[in-house]
Amino acid sequence: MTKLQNPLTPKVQLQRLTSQRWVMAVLALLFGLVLWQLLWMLLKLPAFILPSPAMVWQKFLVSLSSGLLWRHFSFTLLEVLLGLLIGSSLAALLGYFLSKSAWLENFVSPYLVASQSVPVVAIAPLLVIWFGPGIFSKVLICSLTVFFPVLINTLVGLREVPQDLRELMRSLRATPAQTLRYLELPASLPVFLGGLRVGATLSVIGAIVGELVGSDRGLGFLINVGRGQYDTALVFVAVITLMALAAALYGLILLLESRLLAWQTWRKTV
Amino acid sequence: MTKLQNPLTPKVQLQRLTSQRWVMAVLALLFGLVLWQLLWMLLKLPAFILPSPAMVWQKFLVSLSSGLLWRHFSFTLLEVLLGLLIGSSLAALLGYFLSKSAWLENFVSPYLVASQSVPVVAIAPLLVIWFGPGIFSKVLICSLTVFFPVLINTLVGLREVPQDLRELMRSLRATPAQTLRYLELPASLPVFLGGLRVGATLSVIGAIVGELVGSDRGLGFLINVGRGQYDTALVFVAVITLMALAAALYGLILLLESRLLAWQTWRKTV
Amino acid sequence: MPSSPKIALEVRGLSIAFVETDGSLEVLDNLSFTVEVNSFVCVIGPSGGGKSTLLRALSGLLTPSAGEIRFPHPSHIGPQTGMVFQKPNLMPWRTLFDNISLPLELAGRSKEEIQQATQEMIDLVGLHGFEKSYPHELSGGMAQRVAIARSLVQDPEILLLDEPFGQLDALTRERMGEELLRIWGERRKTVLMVTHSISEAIYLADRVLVMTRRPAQISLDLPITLPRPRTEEMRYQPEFGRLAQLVHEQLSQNDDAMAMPTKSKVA
Amino acid sequence: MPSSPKIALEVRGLSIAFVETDGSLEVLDNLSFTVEVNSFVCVIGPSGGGKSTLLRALSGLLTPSAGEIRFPHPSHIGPQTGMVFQKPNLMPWRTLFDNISLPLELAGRSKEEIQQATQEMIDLVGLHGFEKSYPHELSGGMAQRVAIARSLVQDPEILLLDEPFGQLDALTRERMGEELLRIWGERRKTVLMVTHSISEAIYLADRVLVMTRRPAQISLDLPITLPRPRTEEMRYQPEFGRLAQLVHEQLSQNDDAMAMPTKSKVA
Amino acid sequence: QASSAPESDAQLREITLNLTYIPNVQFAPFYVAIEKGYFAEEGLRVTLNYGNEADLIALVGSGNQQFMVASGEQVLMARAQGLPVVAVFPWYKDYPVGVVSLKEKNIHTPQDLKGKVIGLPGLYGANYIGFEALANYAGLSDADYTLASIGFTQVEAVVSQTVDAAVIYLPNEPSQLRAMGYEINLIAVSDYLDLVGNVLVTNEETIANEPELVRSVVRAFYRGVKAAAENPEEAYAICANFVENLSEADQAVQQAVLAESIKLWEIDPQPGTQQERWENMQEVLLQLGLMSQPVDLQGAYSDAFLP
Ligand SMILES: Nc1ncnc2c1ncn2[C@@H]1O[C@H](COP(=O)(O)OP(=O)(O)OP(=O)(O)O)[C@@H](O)[C@H]1O
Ligand SMILES: Nc1ncnc2c1ncn2[C@@H]1O[C@H](COP(=O)(O)OP(=O)(O)OP(=O)(O)O)[C@@H](O)[C@H]1O
Ligand SMILES: [Mg+2]
Ligand SMILES: [Mg+2]
Repeated sequence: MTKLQNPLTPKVQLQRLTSQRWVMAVLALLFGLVLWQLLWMLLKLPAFILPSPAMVWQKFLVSLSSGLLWRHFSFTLLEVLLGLLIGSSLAALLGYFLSKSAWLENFVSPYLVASQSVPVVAIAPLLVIWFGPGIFSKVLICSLTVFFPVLINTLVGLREVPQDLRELMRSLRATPAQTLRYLELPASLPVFLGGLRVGATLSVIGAIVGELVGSDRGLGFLINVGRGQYDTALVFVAVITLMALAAALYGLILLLESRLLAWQTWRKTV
Repeated sequence: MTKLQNPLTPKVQLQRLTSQRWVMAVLALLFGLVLWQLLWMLLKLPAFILPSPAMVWQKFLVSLSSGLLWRHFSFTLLEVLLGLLIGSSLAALLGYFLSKSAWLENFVSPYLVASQSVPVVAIAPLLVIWFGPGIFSKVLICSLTVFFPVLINTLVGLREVPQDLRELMRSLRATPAQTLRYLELPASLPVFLGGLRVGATLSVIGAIVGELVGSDRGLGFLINVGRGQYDTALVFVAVITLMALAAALYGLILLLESRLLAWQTWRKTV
Repeated sequence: MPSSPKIALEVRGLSIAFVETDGSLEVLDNLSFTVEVNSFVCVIGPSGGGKSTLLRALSGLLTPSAGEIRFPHPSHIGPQTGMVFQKPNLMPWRTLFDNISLPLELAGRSKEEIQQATQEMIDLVGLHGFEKSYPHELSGGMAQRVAIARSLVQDPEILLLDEPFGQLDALTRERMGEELLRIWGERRKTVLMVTHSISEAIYLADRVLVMTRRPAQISLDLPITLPRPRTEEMRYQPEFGRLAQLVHEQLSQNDDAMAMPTKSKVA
Repeated sequence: MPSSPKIALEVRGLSIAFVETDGSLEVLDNLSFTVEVNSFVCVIGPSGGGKSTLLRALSGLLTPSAGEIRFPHPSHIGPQTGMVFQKPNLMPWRTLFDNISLPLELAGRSKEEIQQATQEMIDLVGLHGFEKSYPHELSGGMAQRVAIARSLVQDPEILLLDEPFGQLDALTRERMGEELLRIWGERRKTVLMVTHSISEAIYLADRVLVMTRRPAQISLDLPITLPRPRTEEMRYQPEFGRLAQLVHEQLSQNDDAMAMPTKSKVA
Repeated sequence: QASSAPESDAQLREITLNLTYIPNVQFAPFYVAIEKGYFAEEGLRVTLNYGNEADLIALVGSGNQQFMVASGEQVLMARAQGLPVVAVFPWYKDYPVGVVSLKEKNIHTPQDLKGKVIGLPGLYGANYIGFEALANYAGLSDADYTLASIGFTQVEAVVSQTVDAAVIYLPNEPSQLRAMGYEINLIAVSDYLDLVGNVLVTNEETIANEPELVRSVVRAFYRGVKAAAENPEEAYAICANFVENLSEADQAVQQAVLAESIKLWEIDPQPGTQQERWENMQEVLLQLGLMSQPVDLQGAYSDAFLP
């Protein structure tokens, strides 16, 4: 048996290529652009409602070179990263403790659910009074948005830790900290990362909502500016930028996932 | 060995009681009320920023007897239920097909992430123009909000289906439909239900956001009315009602969970 | 022994290698053998040698790197194999009863039929009273018996058994062996069974295949000419001892050839 | 044999019953025995009889319904038990190497120490070359050997082994048994091992405990007086046969008492 | 975006002016007054903050903030709920809401709205109140037209003919529609009703404790109003320093928005002229059921600070 190497036929090469995440993402992007251009040409909507890709690209370059886009983008980025970090860490922490105590979970979860269903606008004055009109209240809103999906997936992930392995750890007299590090963390990681995927995407929305409620910086504010000045191309630039931000965060988590969960890949026969 | 029955000492009875979900939830509610009353008395904030529980209760009774609350609540309820149903079914369906094809997932996920990061207010014009100002556009927004967490957890849940059991099903020559029904569905259920928990909670927010953007009915509209008329007690009534709605949905899913995942309970020794 | 040597299973030049980061791990190397219809064949070989890999290839779970597997017997519309995995592979959310009845549900049998056939199997493997227990409430041996019952209940043409009795106590093991022989005798199945017990192999089989270390080949294809039905006494007859000796020697030889088993790779 | 009969493990009036929806399932019933320091005790009994339950209680994973478990030997600061479960119980995200080194990591050993001790164990159980394989890439027997290596690497005072050799081929099984005896002899451990092989029990142990069907009691406590070191020839000596005969009879008797094992419950 | 007077003197008193919506040419008087140092001359350094009207009124009412711009009816409704907010300067002389429709719809008078679908952001806020007041005045009842809550999408809705007409903010949407080349008809509420428009608001506490501060703010602001109205080109240029992206936006539209805004401003405020507008507004609110009881108008606004 010497012919164990897989020959690189064109078909195999194509398969390899399409299994690469970024290749498909780029294809999807191109597809989307073409669709947009077609829509624009067919529907003949006024530019105010649907600008052409070229117009938006133009606006993108202008707002990039004027520093406008970067200024607002960096502000939103900061909010999103802080919010994601704070929200998901707190969620993971709380999730861990809740999973250890059924009565604590039963006591706390009504609050959590309630806190998730309050629209930000309803409590905006209270937020401003308590946390000021600065970046803090936006990061708070963003953290709150991230919090819940990460928390629930932490709880579910920890519950799914195999009982057999818990027994193994106990038979090895592992401390709670060791059990967390060596068993619970890796075992609940797949589900936790799923929560983080949702959380990262929502964090962008959270930051934008915070900015829309009251702010003078960030991509959410830029959307408002564009809408207020009937500059739809600017709105598109802001929206596409935040889409890209969300996609980048998502991609990063997928990358992390494929690194951390490499053990899940099942070896094929040659 | 005859003394195998656990004696019902006061301590045991207390433990049984606190392990009951609703008991703790009621306790949490009471605790929250007391906290609110204390806050109100200590902070001495004007009533239009933080009304007292008694004032809100008064307003609740009034708006209940006038039919105001019920009219708006029932509208929101309809939106939420429709949105949850549609959003989570579509998410489960799409999740299933995406999990079967890596390239499809890679192609579609950029769109999904992008669609999730667009704030509703930014696309509201298009939504309203395309789908009209009626209930449809709100249900759509609600479905979109529910969609993502359910989709991701469907994907993660399906990925976590044990490979050994997949092999078992293949060795039994199960059709894809049978594999879905007998293996994939039950095996991914815990994680899927986690996604549904998040989705149900978010669906309430989704409906409210849809109503805030443009509607003449629903709890979101009621919040707007209350805010517009500086009737903070009414805002609180609406917010608390939607909190209760979210909590009820969440509780329902927990109930479903404890039914469907009863097999996970590990029998204790007597 | 079946009178006309019809072939149930034909393996020709079967090679299987797993992809590894730094090359590939050859597990089976150019394996060829046939199994006659209604015969009972036992496979014996060293741990990590490739027995489970062979069975998984036979039941279509692995794509061979080279060679072919055929089920030439005309009565087989498609390969109707039933498999007992080395692990019990039970569904944790299904009760014992529902785990055993799974193949029947998949085959779309009627409720009554399922109820009856499953209960029969449960009694056969001595698990009456545990119908409603979940897998995590079963002992290791009980779980293994559930897996055996699940493979038998579907009444397949070819039974592939991967160490089905590994976690059973001596008595239960003997009883399960007897039951297997009885079923095989009554319903005339083709059985390919992996076992680690030399005496079990000889007691049950028409033929014993001894496999070498990885990459595995068949080093001995031993027909067991002991008459059927087999009895306990046969275990103490010289012929039985001679056969056991042969297998044991062959295994030791294979073992000596590479005193400490290490991994060999094809880069 | 240890000269002074110090007690490593004392079980007194141990009863264990599981809660069931319709009453409780009594598994162990008023079990009492002691294990002397540095002795090698084998437990043998029917499938589903309660052997694993006993071991899990001894390692503190189950709370007894009644009775007590003590580790009176003063050198034991807390019960330093090492356990091999009936299932391999490997962590799927850890490589073979990392699964074996887990107890050492938990004990906070140094990097070099871990590297050396783990590699030694890997070589001992014949898995050299598979250090970087993940559990799902191992055969059943290989996984079981990993579990054995993991329990040995931590060098515990009391070893609790639940059918550790169940999925190993005859030769590997014998070799692992020899290794266990060697380690036991060298490091002077107390071993309590569940096995289904009568001859293995007699070959390895100082004492064989035979358990009855559920609710389990000890029906025979048989001292094995064969001299050590044990040799292959002893297996064919009349004394060995006599002892095996005794155990076998006891098992059959227990079995006959309740021909088909069914579930009995206390409401 | 903090903006300070040219001479950054440590002696200047820091104050925050809260504007609703977002930076926009409509707020030109503020930008002009800051840029030209009118506030600094009064010893003030101004920070502009933008936010939601309802939130800001709550904050001003609770004493968390001191000054803001609000629509007149908001002041009345807030006072009805016990918020001690007071209007101290009438910035707008007219109510800035109207109904816009495409020319081909032939909607010229309020009566023409009969049987039509009318889009508006929602059943609350200035647009709703302005429209209901107009309909009421024209003798139309709720059954005579259909209201569609469409959020702030009036331009899109009118263009795509999802609605027959839309309730809009006079300076904004019409300018945009005209710039897009549509011929439109416009019914301004102020053509039929004299209602109080945008006003500068503070709270009773500030009036009682710091009347001089109020006077200074009003004085500087009024100078900004006059300067902007007298020289719109200069005002527009100044706006670009405060309104992001203004140089990138459609200049014609934005200049039109400013011009239309100026038309609504009160250039020559006299004591007593406000009285009727406030009374009319109160009547409308009572009729619409947005207020259950009349408030004391003397508390709601004050002529005492007019320059
Ligand atoms: N999915 C896989 N990926 C990589 N290697 C594998 C995989 N499955 C099996 N192997 C390797 O193939 C070899 C043979 O494994 P197999 O399970 O067939 O052995 P076996 O003969 O059944 O052994 P045992 O008696 O211990 O069960 C082993 O070295 C194992 O590491
Ligand atoms: N977690 C549990 N919940 C309920 N019943 C249990 C549980 N664990 C074990 N049992 C029951 O206890 C009995 C004894 O199980 P145990 O695992 O101790 O048997 P065993 O002697 O180890 O058998 P085997 O040789 O088959 O492994 C069985 O009837 C089993 O169903
Ligand atoms: Mg195997
Ligand atoms: Mg056991």
